[in-house]
Amino acid sequence: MHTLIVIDQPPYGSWGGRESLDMAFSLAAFDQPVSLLFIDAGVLWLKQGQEPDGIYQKSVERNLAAASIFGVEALLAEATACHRFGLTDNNLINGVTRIENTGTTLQQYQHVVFSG
Amino acid sequence: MTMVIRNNEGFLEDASAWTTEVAREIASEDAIDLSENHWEIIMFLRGFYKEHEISPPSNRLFVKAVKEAFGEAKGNSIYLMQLFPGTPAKTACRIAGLPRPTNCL
Amino acid sequence: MHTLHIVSKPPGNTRFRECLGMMGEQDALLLTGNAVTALADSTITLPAMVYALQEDVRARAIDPRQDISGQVTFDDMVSLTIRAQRVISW
Amino acid sequence: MPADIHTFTLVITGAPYSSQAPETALGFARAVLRAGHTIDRVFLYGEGVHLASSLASPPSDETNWTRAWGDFLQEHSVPAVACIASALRRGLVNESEQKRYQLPASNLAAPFEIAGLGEWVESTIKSSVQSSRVIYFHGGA
Repeated sequence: MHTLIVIDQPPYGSWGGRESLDMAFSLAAFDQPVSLLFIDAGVLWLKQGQEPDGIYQKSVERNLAAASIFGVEALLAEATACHRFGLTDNNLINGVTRIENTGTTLQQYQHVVFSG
Repeated sequence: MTMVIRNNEGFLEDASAWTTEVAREIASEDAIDLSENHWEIIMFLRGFYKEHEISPPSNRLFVKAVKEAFGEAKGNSIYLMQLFPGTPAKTACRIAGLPRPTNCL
Repeated sequence: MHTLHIVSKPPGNTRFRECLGMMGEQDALLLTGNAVTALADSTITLPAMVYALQEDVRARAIDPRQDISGQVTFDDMVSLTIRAQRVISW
Repeated sequence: MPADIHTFTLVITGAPYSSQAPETALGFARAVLRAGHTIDRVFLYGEGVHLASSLASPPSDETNWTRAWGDFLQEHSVPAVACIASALRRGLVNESEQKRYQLPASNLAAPFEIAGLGEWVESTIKSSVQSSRVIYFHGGA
């Protein structure tokens, strides 16, 4: 059963997205198929060049780059949200698939989860 | 003996205090004599941490990360268990001077 | 019913809008907690199959709209989660 | 076991007093058992771990959600687990974590326990069976 974990909160302002990532990593640890879907302001997780030193946090951009190593199958992003927040081929991190119809994507997963 | 501050489980309090000498000392407490094979994994883990700002959060993910980097022969729990007895991810992080894993899984 | 979408956030929360936007035609919506305030908000267009948790509606003295499918008890909520092929909490 | 008996795992991610998640979940949990179904586990994640704090002391004429949940869990022998990573960050520890991290006190209310996300993964795997459900109770802000 493939799990889709949805992140709709921008990075750094709350811990919710990181806890979504922990959920994805633990499913992957047990070889359970899992993908991440970024919607709304959550797509800002996927922007290159994050420098969170000044707010004393670790870079979610760097954390996220470990996802494929751990076995997270796909990083999906809502295309309209990417457009809205100015994410293009030039500033999107590697390995992200933009999807046009998130509703259709959502239908394909038996287990759709928000971390909070 | 180099004086570095460690927590009650032997992890460095200050990651920048890590040297290869410190690594040897920590390893010797677990009766591990660091070989080339150990150093390969230790330096890999340190590189992984630098790149991703996290250690693999569980043993299983530690094995996966090593497998991704070095292939099946080294990316398996038996090999890593032999090098780093106990809980390999924890033992290896301790020797590599990385933070104590959160026991997340 | 294909999917039961359980929403606990008020209509002003982006999560509420996302849920409505992604619902399929065979899906049902269950409003709980602050989400029941959507019933009192005349600017919100709700889908065909809407349920609201009775306790939360009563607590907030909300007059149910004519177009709503029904108020449900916790017992009904359990049945809904079983009838649905899957459940998504927003 | 009859075919129409379902097993539920409840995941609570909203904290008491800052959300209604623990109360909605408790109402749901009671209804699950009333209908003859079972609850294999309650999992507290993120802000939800605050429900397991033994130090919450609301005025006597308000519901103490930690106690209400504790009584329910004990009466029906339902195990409840707070995610260790969420709990440690938010200052919620049992005696063994108190010792490990050399903290001045522990504050995990009985009968809650602390464990890893592996417990949630296990419930997730089980829920691929038709008669099993994982239901999430999020905050409502």
